[in-house]
Amino acid sequence: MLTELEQQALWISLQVAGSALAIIVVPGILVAWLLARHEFPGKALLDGIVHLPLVLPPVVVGYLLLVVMGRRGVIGSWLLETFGISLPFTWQGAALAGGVMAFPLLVRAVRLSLEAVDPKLEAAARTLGATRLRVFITITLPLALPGVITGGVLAFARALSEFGATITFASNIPGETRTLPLALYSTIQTPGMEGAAARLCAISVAVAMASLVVSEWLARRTRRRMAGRDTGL
Amino acid sequence: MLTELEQQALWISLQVAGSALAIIVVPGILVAWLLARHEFPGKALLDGIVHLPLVLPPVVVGYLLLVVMGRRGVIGSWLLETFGISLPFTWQGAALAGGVMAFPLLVRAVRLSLEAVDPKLEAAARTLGATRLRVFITITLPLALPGVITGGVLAFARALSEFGATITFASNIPGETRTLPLALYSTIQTPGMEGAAARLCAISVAVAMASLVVSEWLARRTRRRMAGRDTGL
Amino acid sequence: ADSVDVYAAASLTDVMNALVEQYEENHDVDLVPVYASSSTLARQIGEGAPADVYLSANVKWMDWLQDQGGVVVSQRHNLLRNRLALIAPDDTDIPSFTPDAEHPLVDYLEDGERVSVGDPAHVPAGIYAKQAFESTGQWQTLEPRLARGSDVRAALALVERGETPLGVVYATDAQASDGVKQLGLFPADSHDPIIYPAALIGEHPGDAAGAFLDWLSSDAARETFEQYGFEMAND
Amino acid sequence: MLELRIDHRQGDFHLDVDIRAPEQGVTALFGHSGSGKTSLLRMLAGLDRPDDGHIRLGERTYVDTRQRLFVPPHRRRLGVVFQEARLFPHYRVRGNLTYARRLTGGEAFDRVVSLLGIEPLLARMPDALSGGEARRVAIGRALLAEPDMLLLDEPLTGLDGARKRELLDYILRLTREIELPILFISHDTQELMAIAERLVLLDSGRVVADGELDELLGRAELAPWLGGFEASTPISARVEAHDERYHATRLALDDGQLMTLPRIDHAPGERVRLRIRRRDVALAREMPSQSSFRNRLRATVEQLDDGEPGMVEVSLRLAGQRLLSRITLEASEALALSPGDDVIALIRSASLAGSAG
Amino acid sequence: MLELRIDHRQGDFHLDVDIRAPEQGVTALFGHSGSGKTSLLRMLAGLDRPDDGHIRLGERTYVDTRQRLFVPPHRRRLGVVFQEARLFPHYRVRGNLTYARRLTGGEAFDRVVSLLGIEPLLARMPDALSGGEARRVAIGRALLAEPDMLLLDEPLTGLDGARKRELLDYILRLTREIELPILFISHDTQELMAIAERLVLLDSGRVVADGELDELLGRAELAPWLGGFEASTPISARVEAHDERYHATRLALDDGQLMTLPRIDHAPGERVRLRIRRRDVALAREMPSQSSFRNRLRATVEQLDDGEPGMVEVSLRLAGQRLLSRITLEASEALALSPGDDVIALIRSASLAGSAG
Ligand SMILES: Nc1ncnc2c1ncn2[C@@H]1O[C@H](COP(=O)(O)OP(=O)(O)OP(=O)(O)O)[C@@H](O)[C@H]1O
Ligand SMILES: Nc1ncnc2c1ncn2[C@@H]1O[C@H](COP(=O)(O)OP(=O)(O)OP(=O)(O)O)[C@@H](O)[C@H]1O
Ligand code: MOO
Ligand SMILES: [Mg+2]
Ligand SMILES: [Mg+2]
Repeated sequence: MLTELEQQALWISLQVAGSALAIIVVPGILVAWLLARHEFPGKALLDGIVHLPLVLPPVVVGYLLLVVMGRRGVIGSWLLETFGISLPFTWQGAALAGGVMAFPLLVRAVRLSLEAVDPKLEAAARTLGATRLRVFITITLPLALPGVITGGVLAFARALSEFGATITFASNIPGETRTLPLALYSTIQTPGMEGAAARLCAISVAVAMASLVVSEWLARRTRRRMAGRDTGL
Repeated sequence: MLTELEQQALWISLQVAGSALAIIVVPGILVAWLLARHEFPGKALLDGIVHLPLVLPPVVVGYLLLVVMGRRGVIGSWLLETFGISLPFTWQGAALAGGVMAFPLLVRAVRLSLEAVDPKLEAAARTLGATRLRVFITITLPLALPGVITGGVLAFARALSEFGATITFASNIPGETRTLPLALYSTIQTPGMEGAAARLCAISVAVAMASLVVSEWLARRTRRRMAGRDTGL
Repeated sequence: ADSVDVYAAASLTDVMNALVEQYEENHDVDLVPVYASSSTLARQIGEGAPADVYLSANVKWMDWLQDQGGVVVSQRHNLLRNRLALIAPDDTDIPSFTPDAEHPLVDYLEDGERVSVGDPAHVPAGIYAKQAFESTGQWQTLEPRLARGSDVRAALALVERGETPLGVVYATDAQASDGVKQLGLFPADSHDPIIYPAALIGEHPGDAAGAFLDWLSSDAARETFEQYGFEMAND
Repeated sequence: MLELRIDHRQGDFHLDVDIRAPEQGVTALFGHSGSGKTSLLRMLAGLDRPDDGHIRLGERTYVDTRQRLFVPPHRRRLGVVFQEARLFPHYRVRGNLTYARRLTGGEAFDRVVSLLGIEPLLARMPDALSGGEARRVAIGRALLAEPDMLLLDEPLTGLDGARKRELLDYILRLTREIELPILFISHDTQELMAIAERLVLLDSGRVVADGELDELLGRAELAPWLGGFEASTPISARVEAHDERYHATRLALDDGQLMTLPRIDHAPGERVRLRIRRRDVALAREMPSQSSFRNRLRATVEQLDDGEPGMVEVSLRLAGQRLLSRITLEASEALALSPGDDVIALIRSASLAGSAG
Repeated sequence: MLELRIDHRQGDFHLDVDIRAPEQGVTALFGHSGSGKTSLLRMLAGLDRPDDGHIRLGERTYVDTRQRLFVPPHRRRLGVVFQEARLFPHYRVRGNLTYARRLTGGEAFDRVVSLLGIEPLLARMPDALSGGEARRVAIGRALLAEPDMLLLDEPLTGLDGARKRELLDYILRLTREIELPILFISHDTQELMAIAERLVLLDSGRVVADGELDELLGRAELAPWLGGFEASTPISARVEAHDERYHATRLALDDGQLMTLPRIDHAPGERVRLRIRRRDVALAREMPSQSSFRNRLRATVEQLDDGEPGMVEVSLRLAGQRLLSRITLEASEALALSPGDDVIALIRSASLAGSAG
């Protein structure tokens, strides 16, 4: 049904978006927690940095990534020297680009949900001997789960559709970094390839819908578990 | 301090992102409400359509917009014949593109907050004689305000940074649709213009930060108003 | 004053900005340059974008536009030529050479290093590069070692940043960038001629648009084009 | 007439009731925790739909599952006070009180606010209220909606004694003056004794008994549920005179015997109803001399029943009415009581404070 | 010793207390709604920081603002039952109960669960609980944390009478058997009478009185706050014997006089303390014959005080202890009581149910 190229792009896309989500989920939750429940110097700065990838055109983010994480970049050169790791032109690099672009969406959604958790319950947990950390893990985070799920979907979808930063930082290498959006872009730029473009478009949409359905199902389960009275009104 | 071109791009960006936010905020809240609190046939489909702009590469969305809203498009041709309105290649078109791209972010955040509103309070309001609509306007929506604000910031920031869909659908017309990201693109296309690019980059970031600060302040005000005990824990 | 919308390929951004300024000094006309990739511009014009003049970075998209019903293309002619250049970061150790069949590029690549090009699937500069590699018999070896950028500028950036030791861009790009060194030009016969066609768009193109298009072939314009590294096509 | 026929399942719990109550006065819902009181109230308020059944208040049918009729909560005009306060956290106290937009100011508003003692709180946000303060605001919010019926789910918990009595008085006046019917859920037997005329006794979702409170309290088989009430008997009498010196009121029973109780506010000639707690009625064979008992009433033993272990419930006939006395088995044997005996019922006047209504 | 010295403002409200209570038994916090009870409890639990002051429990200092010392709530080992249930909505009842992870199963767990009658609810989510069920789970959660002290903020509201009594008994046993000190907030005077030894009376954030409950109840100037209590006097006696036939227990006072009350669970020889309500003590000049009074105790009038209008509070000396009786002014004059008179105190055995502790 799918051509080999399509399969390849699909597979890379899933791998890249999945990895992107995996690498940002813990830091994302952590940063969201910091922003939601703590006051510290530099908070506004952190908040700003988190939002950067959202407000800059993706190509610019990709370029900045190249500046920082490229082989001559501050972090990139260190990575290369210390571990022999070079991220540009690799699918890991594409995942990084996707993760960076998706990060603010994840943080925002999680933060929103964390802020909505009733501090009364956290207080009750404290009196039961739970440390701040245990309260966070056992009370705050589970109650914010809908936000984590929403944030996760947004992030996954964003990483899945990421184009500008990816192509700039990780290039468009077939079999390595050519994700669905990159493949789609190539076809759309070629006269007469509208059919192939439509197919790729359909595949992207299908993947996104699937992830959506899964997330809805997860979210519904969480909610149903807690649902009591007054939910059907 | 700013060159004329920068001022122009800044002004267009604000106008476009502001308009984008303005046109999606009411439908966004409405759709979020539908998705959060109602079951109806086609709900999954609506959910999917809302997310489309998030999962497709922006250029593709711009292209689809061109196909649908262009002067030969289904809606575009109708608009042109009936009202003499043509959206592509106008700042209104850029606002449309920004709005479409930002829509899923707005809906997701608002929906998340709506779902977190305690249905017990809605039930109480119903017993006090409030219709569903009044309950939504006086109870649900105000309590979901943090989500509306977050959604608004995300949407505004997304519209502000929108590039792919805009350049494809609205083109890169100076004084009309050349927003900051498009201006940035034009300079970046030119080797040796890194200085100008950096300036535009800085302006984008500054605008985004400013909108962030405003939104944080708004959100904080809402929260502080309701804050009672157990908030400082 | 009349206003003329000039849709120009993104690779013409800097030279066109200079030309617009130059032209507006002596003419009572308002030039509006619109930059995007040739393909985006072609599709937009196809959808009725208010273009008066279209400058494409390759022949293909001008052909495509002419094939579309509903858009009238007139006074089409080849305006400019460009050359394909091999570049390296400006601190490179590699001496200048001509990238022909005698000098396969793999010899200059370490393990894992790549050559950055525009995506040969659709970026015109990439397509020319592919042709050049094919005609010099190194496509098979180089294909898996390419770093494909979304446009020429991206390919250039990768070299500027030292991510790749080699890159293939237009000679004009190589000249404009401070961060790269031009190692050599691909032989002109190793790929299709790099031609920038120009044309008037629309059923009734205004006089001002026609005048501007004519002026682009004038000596005054030629000087500026050449200053930016272009050659006039003159046909 | 309030008619509730409901057959409904939620989880393991099965609510299956058929209740008919007059559309006036206070009807109490009583029963163990988890017996279905709140569930019933929610159906009446329109917050849950019964699987099957109908609900009618007077002319109006709120629910009839057979006819697929369901009046949404906001068109039922019922004032609900929930078990939790459920204040709107984003409105000030004033905004909460006036949410229903019926009484938003003026005399009636001021009266409710001052009765509840919440004037100083009007500009506060609900999260800065104490538990009892929040509860008072919730009561005020329901009252100010000017409902056709009040549904109160343990409304007075968390209030101090004085405030509780004031509110009970006010609620009583509401039912009388504006004939507002009230459904009242409470675990507090004293509260119910003071306010409820009728009682619906629920157990595991079923109605165990339904009727006049006084009548139910007299039924021995209901003791497992109503044992917590300080069982009492209503006695009707006429105000004879007030004794200002002793701050006392004399009542005459129908047979002319006199009773004394602490001063009450009823005019001479008015009939009043006393609730006399069983455990306050002692019995003697002979009229004791020189004791502090002001009330020494001649009565006849009608019946003796076993009560809790070691206790006997004695039914007496007193001036054509029934009076119950609870004495120990030991005392009963010592007095050798048997039906038909004449006895003296000794009731301390001090124990009758607040028993008239 | 529990030491609370707090000076704290929240909004218009100023909490300014200095309390010293023994580190054992039940200390009740009593006061009108909004008097600062919950605020005080929150400081003790570590949920608020006082602007100024210190809090010590035994050896440990929880807060000392001068030394910038603040022990966070999770290291205080206090079991808190909040005014609202505050169950964790995402854990089942079992998960809520075992959240503190101290007692998660075994005998102690089973005992608490069965005492609270929540076995059938263990697998439920909290939102599907009734009001009283949720409250019981909240109490269980605090008990199972095995705290060093219990802080209970109106823990028994919403519970039915029988369950309430069981829980009170259990709490009493906790304080005795494992010497768990308890701070108990309640508006229910009967509850407090049954459980509290000491009482801290708050008004507008200030301590009005602080001492033994019995002592405070005897102080006339506290009547505005404590009027709602059914004033009573504690009497200490020794269990003499049980009478199984009459389901009664005989107690001996120190002077050898005997009393009878419904069967209690104390072994012969044990000393018990009875609370005798003033209004249950009638007086006579002569020993009445043939009455249902099982308790006819010889006592001496010590003092006569005016009580509420029309009432007299009589202090009696009984077997070396003080017993208070409330009679009407009329009765007092009819008996012509004056200090030094010998009288018979008549106390119905039926009225003494549940008075021993
Ligand atoms: N965050 C706050 N801001 C301002 N005032 C507050 C705040 N929280 C509580 N108060 C006020 O402090 C006072 C004491 O409250 P607290 O909750 O301690 O009362 P309480 O004695 O527990 O009353 P209740 O019996 O009604 O629960 C109340 O008048 C209350 O309105
Ligand atoms: N959503 C639900 N799912 C399953 N069972 C429920 C649900 N809601 C309530 N119940 C059960 O229904 C029964 C009746 O609950 P209800 O709230 O009516 O009790 P109640 O009489 O008001 O008790 P209380 O005095 O404790 O408030 C309880 O056993 C409760 O556990
Ligand atoms: O922007 Mo172009 O069409 O790659 O020269
Ligand atoms: Mg209930
Ligand atoms: Mg309180």
